[in-house]
Amino acid sequence: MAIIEGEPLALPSGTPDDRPNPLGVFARPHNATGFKDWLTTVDHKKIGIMYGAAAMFFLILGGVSALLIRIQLATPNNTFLSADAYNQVFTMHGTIMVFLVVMPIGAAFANFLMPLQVGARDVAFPRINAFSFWVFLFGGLMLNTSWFLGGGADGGWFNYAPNNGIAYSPSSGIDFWNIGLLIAGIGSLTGAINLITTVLNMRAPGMSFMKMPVFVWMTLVTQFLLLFAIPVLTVAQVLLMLDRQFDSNFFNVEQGADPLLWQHLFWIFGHPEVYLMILPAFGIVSEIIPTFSRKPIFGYPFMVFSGVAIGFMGWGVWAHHMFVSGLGPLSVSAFSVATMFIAVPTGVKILNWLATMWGGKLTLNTAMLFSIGLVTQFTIGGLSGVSHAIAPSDTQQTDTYYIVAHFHYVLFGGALFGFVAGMYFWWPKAFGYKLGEKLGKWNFWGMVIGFNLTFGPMHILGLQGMPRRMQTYDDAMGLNLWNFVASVGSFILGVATLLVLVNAYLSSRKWKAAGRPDVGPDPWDGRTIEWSIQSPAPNHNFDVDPVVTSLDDFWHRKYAEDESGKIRRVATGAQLAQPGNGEGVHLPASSYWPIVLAASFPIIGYGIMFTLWLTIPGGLLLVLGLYGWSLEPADDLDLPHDHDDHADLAGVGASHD
Amino acid sequence: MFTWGPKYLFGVSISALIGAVVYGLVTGGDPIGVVSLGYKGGVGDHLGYVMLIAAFVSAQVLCWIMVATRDGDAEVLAQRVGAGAVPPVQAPADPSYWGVVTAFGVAAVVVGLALSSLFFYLGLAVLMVAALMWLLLAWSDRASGDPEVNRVVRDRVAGPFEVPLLSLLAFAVVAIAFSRVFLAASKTGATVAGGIATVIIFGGAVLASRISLKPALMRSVVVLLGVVVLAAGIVGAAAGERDFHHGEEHGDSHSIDEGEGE
Amino acid sequence: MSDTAISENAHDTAHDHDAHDHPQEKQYWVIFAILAVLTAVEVAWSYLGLTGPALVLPLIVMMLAKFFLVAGVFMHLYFDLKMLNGKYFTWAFAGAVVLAVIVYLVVFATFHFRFAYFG
Amino acid sequence: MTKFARPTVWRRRRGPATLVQDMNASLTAARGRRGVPSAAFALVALLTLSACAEDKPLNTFEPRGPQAQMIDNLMTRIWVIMAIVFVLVVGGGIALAIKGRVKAEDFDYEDLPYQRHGNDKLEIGWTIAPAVLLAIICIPTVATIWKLEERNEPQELDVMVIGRQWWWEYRYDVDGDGFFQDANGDGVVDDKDIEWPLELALDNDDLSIANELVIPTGEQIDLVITSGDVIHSFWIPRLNGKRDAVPGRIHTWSLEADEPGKYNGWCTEYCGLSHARMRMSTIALSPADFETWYANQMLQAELPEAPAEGEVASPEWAGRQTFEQVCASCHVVDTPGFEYAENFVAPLTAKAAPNLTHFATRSVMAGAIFSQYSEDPTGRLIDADDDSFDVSNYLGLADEGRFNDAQLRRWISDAPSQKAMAAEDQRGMPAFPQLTDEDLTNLVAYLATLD
Amino acid sequence: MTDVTVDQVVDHHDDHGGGHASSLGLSNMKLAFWLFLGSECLLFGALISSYLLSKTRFITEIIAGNPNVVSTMPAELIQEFQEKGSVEPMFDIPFTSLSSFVLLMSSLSMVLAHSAIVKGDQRNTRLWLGTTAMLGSIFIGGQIYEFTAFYREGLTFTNNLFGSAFFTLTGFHGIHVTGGIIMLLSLLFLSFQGKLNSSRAETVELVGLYWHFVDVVWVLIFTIVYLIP
Ligand code: HEA
Ligand code: HEA
Ligand code: HEC
Ligand code: CUA
Ligand SMILES: [Cu+2]
Repeated sequence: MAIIEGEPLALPSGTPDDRPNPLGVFARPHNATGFKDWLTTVDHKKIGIMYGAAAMFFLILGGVSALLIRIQLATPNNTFLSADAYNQVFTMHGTIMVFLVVMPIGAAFANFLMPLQVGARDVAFPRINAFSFWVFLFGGLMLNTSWFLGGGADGGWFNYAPNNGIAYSPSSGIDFWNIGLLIAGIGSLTGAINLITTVLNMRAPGMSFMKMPVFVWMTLVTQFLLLFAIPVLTVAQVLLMLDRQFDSNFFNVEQGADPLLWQHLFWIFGHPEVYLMILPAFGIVSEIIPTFSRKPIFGYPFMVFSGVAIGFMGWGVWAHHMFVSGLGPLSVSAFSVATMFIAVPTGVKILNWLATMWGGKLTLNTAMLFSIGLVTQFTIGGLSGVSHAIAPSDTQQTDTYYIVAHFHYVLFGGALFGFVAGMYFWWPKAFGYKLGEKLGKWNFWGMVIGFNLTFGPMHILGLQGMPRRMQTYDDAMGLNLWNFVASVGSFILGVATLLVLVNAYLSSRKWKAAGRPDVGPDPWDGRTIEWSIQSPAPNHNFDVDPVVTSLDDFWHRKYAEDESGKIRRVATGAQLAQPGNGEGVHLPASSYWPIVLAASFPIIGYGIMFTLWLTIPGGLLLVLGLYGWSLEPADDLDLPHDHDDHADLAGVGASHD
Repeated sequence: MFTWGPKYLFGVSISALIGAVVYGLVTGGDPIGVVSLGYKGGVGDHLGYVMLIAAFVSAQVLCWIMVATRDGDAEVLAQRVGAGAVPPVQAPADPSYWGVVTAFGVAAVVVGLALSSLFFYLGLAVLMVAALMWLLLAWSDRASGDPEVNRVVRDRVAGPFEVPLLSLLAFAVVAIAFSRVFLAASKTGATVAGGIATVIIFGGAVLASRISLKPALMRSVVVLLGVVVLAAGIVGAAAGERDFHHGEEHGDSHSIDEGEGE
Repeated sequence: MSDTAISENAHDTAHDHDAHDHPQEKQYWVIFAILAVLTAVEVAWSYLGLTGPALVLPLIVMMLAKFFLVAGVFMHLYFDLKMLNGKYFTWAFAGAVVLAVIVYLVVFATFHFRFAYFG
Repeated sequence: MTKFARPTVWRRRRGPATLVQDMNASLTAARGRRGVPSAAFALVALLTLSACAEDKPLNTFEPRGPQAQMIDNLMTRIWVIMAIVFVLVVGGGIALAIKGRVKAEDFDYEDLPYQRHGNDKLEIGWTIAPAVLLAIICIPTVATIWKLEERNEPQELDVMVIGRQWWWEYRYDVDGDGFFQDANGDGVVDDKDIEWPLELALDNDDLSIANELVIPTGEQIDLVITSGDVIHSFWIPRLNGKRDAVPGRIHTWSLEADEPGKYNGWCTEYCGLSHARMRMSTIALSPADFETWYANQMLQAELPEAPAEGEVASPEWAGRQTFEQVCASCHVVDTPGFEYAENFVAPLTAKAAPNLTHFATRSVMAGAIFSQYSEDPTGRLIDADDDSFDVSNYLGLADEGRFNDAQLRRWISDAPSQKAMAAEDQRGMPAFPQLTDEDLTNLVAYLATLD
Repeated sequence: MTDVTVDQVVDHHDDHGGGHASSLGLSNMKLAFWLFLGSECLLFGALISSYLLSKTRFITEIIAGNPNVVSTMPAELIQEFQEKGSVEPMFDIPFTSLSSFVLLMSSLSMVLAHSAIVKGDQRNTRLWLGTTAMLGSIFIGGQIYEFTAFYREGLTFTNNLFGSAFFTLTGFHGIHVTGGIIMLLSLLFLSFQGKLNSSRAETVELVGLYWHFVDVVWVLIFTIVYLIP
């Protein structure tokens, strides 16, 4: 970071006073279409979509590993996976799902949606935004190359010391885990800075804090959590790297080190992490439920402040993952109580969503169903969360399948359901057509049934004493039935999850076959200003900056009270929407350098792991990236500056699907 | 898109690489060593091999810079500047001193071969830098007919390297010089030396900010200061480190050999 | 009902600030003098041969004083926070600082507790 | 609701038959009284109770000692509260969705529902209500946390539990000096007094056994838990919750069993390759039996009789010879007249292998995954439940004929094929391809004498 | 800085009327920089915690006489550690006090540089930038000296917990200072090339923020590591 933030200061280009740069050294790329455009784009919408696509890719990886787990556990004493393979599979499953699926989907929505919702043309630092994505992607890919280079990490997703040390895990799997996530973390950090700056500084005129959509608020909280949580993980990982690669002693018990240091560092990061996985989903359903209940969100200030409160409280509860690590009763009591009280702000949210639905006229389409799915299933996960926040009962439950059930209910039943809801909801804004409702219903019910069939029984398994991370179990333990049920469920769930992608594919085909009919700017009678522009969102977002006068601004423009005090529709969304004419709008040009710069990190990473020689080309590439970055002119000089030339750009958004 | 410059340089670099490999093999290098830059296995005759690899690297770097800058094509540049016409190419206005530096580098390498590897590597570094800068200068000199423009061209390309690297160099020289002085002095001596240096620098700055010195005088003072620091550093380095053993008061020494720690 | 809790006009706050709010050079010198004195006292204190809280507490207090002086004046935090919508950011900032301190104390309580309850 | 309370007589496990009746009763009662919510409530009841319906050796719902009972009592209340919230919120959500739904085509844009923005009183209400509820739960929670930390005076029987990859070592402080190693210290166990790394010193006055912890009933046994390599977690669900075994740290925990029996457990902190095969069991013996067991364990193992001149050596004797050559670099059998190297440390990352002095008095081996007495040819622990509990096994009275030697042979000749281990990295027992069939027979014969 | 901020984009747009002002009245760059520093706080917080824990454990083991630990350093040092019950005998407080003082002083010269550039006073901007960089270099020179001295006395990065933790924490800080110095000197070079006029006062301010931050971290390290060993 220091390099990125610091270095360019020293460089003589790109300053407002010597722009436009007369020498055009390192001209910017200017392809508006094709894959090269995707590689060089700095458009927040495309970057958001790429985050989403990458997450889907990793979801399949994580999902396949989940299914491997379930196959292995379907029957007792199964030998489908060896102990070693099993350990790698569940570690990589957890790691992929958390860091490479849920976090990037959150980033996808934040990137795609947040600038639209605050009425901005792009994020504050578009090139850094692209860099964040690429560095995340390369970190994630590097992590997954471990499968082919000596095996994946085998320490569990929280990788406790000293089991993560070179003595106990001599293969390079954990190095991949460590360095891959370190790299991905750089992306999260730069992304957080970028997005927070955008929310704080680039809101449309009139959009005060209390007029921001709930999703924007949740993005803000999430990114603050990231901003502060990532460095703590970074420190843990750096210490581990120093231990593994450079023989230091941070987790060397023989030298008197305390392995709990790792646990504290990891969970100080880890707990804020779980909230930063759920809050974007909370934000999403806070947009969907009011829209399809045809009512404003119930208790907006409470929604906002409970989100902020969760963000704050999330920092004070990490040791609930360590109730049996031997902290001593005082700490355990303190953390137990603190954890229980997180149920309060979360409960406010749940109940406010219910109250929003109460008395509404509900349109139960797929997006809404998934949202309701989140509300109910997250509650189940939250309640089991509270049951192990009670420390004594956690001594029975921790590290059993009861915990596995808890976190899949909050992560899959909560976060992922919310994200799928969001995909159905904003798909038209991104791609210009709706996802099929019929398949959507199948999608939803398949997922609900598969999900509960998979993870519901895990509550029972856990309470019957099945510890987690078990490669196998014995016949005599009485665990056969529910394990088998869970395995069956997981396949239903897998197929149902795939339907999201199938639906996207089929709907797009149908749409194209029908000659790409216009879905209209406002297909759902939406409430926030992203619905006031064409679908798919034009490259330049807003023709003119929107001026916001109230919460749910767009809705208030469509509806007004008549003389009798009755609320009537005064205009449709299509009537009010901006026509999507980008004339006179100047957009930041694409750039090669984010991806070049990002590519240097994994090379350095491999160098640290295998041979320090490799860090030299990696370092050179890094320097080259920074060099190119700093030399790049602020604008693409090849794009003529006359204002009428930008109409072609506006069409770009529509050309992908 | 690819003008003759990069193509030419690319050719040069590839020949240098092939040359390096062949040379390495011929002079007894290990095949793996030769292709892995000596990571595993020997590379044969070091000097020649390294020179050829250095040529390869610098040609590559320049090649890609030229690709990116479209070979500094004067027409393109002029178009961008909005100038109507391209001034005719002129002979470079200033004599280039990179030749001297290169000669110095070669000398250092030769001396280094005979005396110490430090000189050898220093010489190599100088050679690399000189080669790069010289080529860059030559290239920018034919960018346009206007030496002023040419200088700007050069600066734009070199600046992002030059400025931070020079900064790093300046910083490293000062910091290392100070550390040598401290290391040579006694424990108390180090503190005193540091204190004096601080007082001089900060006091000087305060003075300078209050009174108005002639720029020339200022410059000489700064240069003088630099020379003093450098000289002190060299003297310190030459004096060597003091004896380290814990707690200077107790006589019995317990210094640990360098190797032992690792 | 909801829009009044915190309202702030995004446009009004944008104003040029460099010139007037910031402290003048003289203040910088004063702050520096205070910092220097604090450092001197700190070092002297560490030579008194005290142990336990008598050593640690005053040092921590002085350390924090230095910390906030640098952050507040040299880094213009006091002025910048005031210039932003003062109340909101100041509270958020203060909240974060308090939280950080608590978290910190708790970690250390945790690590040292082991010695106390054993036996 | 009373269905959730634990039966007051908890010492006896409830048979499946009564449970099914209970469940049926609760279901019908629920259906009759409160419709949907009660049905959901009953569903939870069903799921919860179904946990007890079969033999589940690790079930967390079957407390068999005061600590586990304490936890269970606390949990019972929590389940009730959770069930209520569950029914209200999930049921409410579904009900609202069903009630409020309007087909998208039927929706009339001119006829919006009432646009309520919120209701401060309501919202404050449902902020405060859960808070109060939780505050109430906090009280017994915190009380239980502290109660679980209550320990005996240090003089009583203390056992040190050491997690190893991938088995458990138990050391009894026989001489009561507060140490588990040698007798030259004083005072209680404190971080400072534990010598690290914990090595198996042989001039040991104390007792070291593996995999099976034996305790007397009716008495709180204090455990001192640590680890020799990575973090493990000690857990006997029916006696108490778990506590991590962290290398370099000493944690305490207590166990108490009300009745003699076998209480199984499983290492619950992920500890590497064979985490899944690191189980444990605790044997509670009546105080009198415990004394017998203890006295027996304190004896050194006898040496097999040496063959007289010209006689053919007995298999036991031959096995003993092989043992000394091959196995004694890691395993200890404390026998008279045999000198081990001072400060014997096994060449393992864990620094120790199971002490085999009284190997034949244990009913399980190798991280409690195989049963010595199993009739199953695979040796798997098919009799994990207390029904198999046979006191005589532990008192050195076992009928030798029952010894499952097929499994033991497989183990000795190629342990890594029986249990995932990384012997090449000094974690776990290596394979011994060089041992002949005869060697194996001899070794098994010798091991069978170790009672 | 060189990133194409949307501010610039908006600049363009402003020509045609309308467009965003920054909602908070801070530039994006400055806001982002503050956020970055906030995140750095956590980085150093975690590093300092790790140091404190490791050092405490080290001393505990030394006092307990753990042979694995005791054998990692010269007996004489160990003995002093044991006597004092702390790692204090390792440190050279007078010298480190001087270093800390130097760093504080450099903070002053940094603000002076900033106020000079705000006033458009090129000469003093250069003077103070140079002074700041010079003082920073003395600090780093001191750190090189200290590291070498420790190394010679028998404390290395790999030999025990204290060594690992000490070198990691102070090394991280040292790298930050080095980065700061390079930025300062680069500014100085730019100033000589005439590319640093008052319109770039914010650049100087940002480098200044970074510099003060690094100073503030040292304020913490000095007290926590050196004065309260
Ligand atoms: C999206 C992620 C997410 C979320 C939101 C949560 C939310 C919560 N989690 Fe969870 N948790 C995880 C992800 C998450 N968790 C993961 C991944 C792990 C395992 C890590 C690992 O070990 O691998 C874990 C583990 C975990 C543990 C450690 C278990 C163990 O290992 O022993 C604990 C213990 O306290 C806990 C508690 C909680 C609590 C109290 C909440 C609360 O926030 C829940 C609050 C919500 C509700 C309570 C429901 C709604 C409330 C009402 C309707 C109001 C009325 C309610 C009451 C009065 C009770 N979680
Ligand atoms: C967001 C996070 C997330 C998600 C979505 C999931 C999804 C799933 N998880 Fe995951 N899980 C974790 C996070 C997550 N998990 C974490 C953090 C751990 C802890 C790891 C650790 O202990 O270190 C864990 C651990 C974990 C375990 C415990 C392992 C153990 O302790 O030994 C199990 C066991 O069943 C499991 C199962 C599943 C299943 C069946 C799914 C399913 O929902 C997956 C469904 C999705 C798909 C299947 C993908 C889509 C379809 C295809 C890929 C096509 C192929 C499909 C067919 C042909 C049918 N998970
Ligand atoms: C390199 C060390 C090593 C050697 C040599 C070795 N073992 Fe082992 N042995 C172990 C370890 C480690 C275990 C524990 C394995 C586990 O359960 O994970 C073990 C377990 C056992 C057990 C089960 C003990 C119990 O109570 O669980 C038996 C029996 C055994 N070994 C017999 C032998 C015999 C017989 C030999 C010689 C032929 C032998 N061992 C040689 C390391 C060794
Ligand atoms: Cu031991 Cu898991
Ligand atoms: Cu948590």
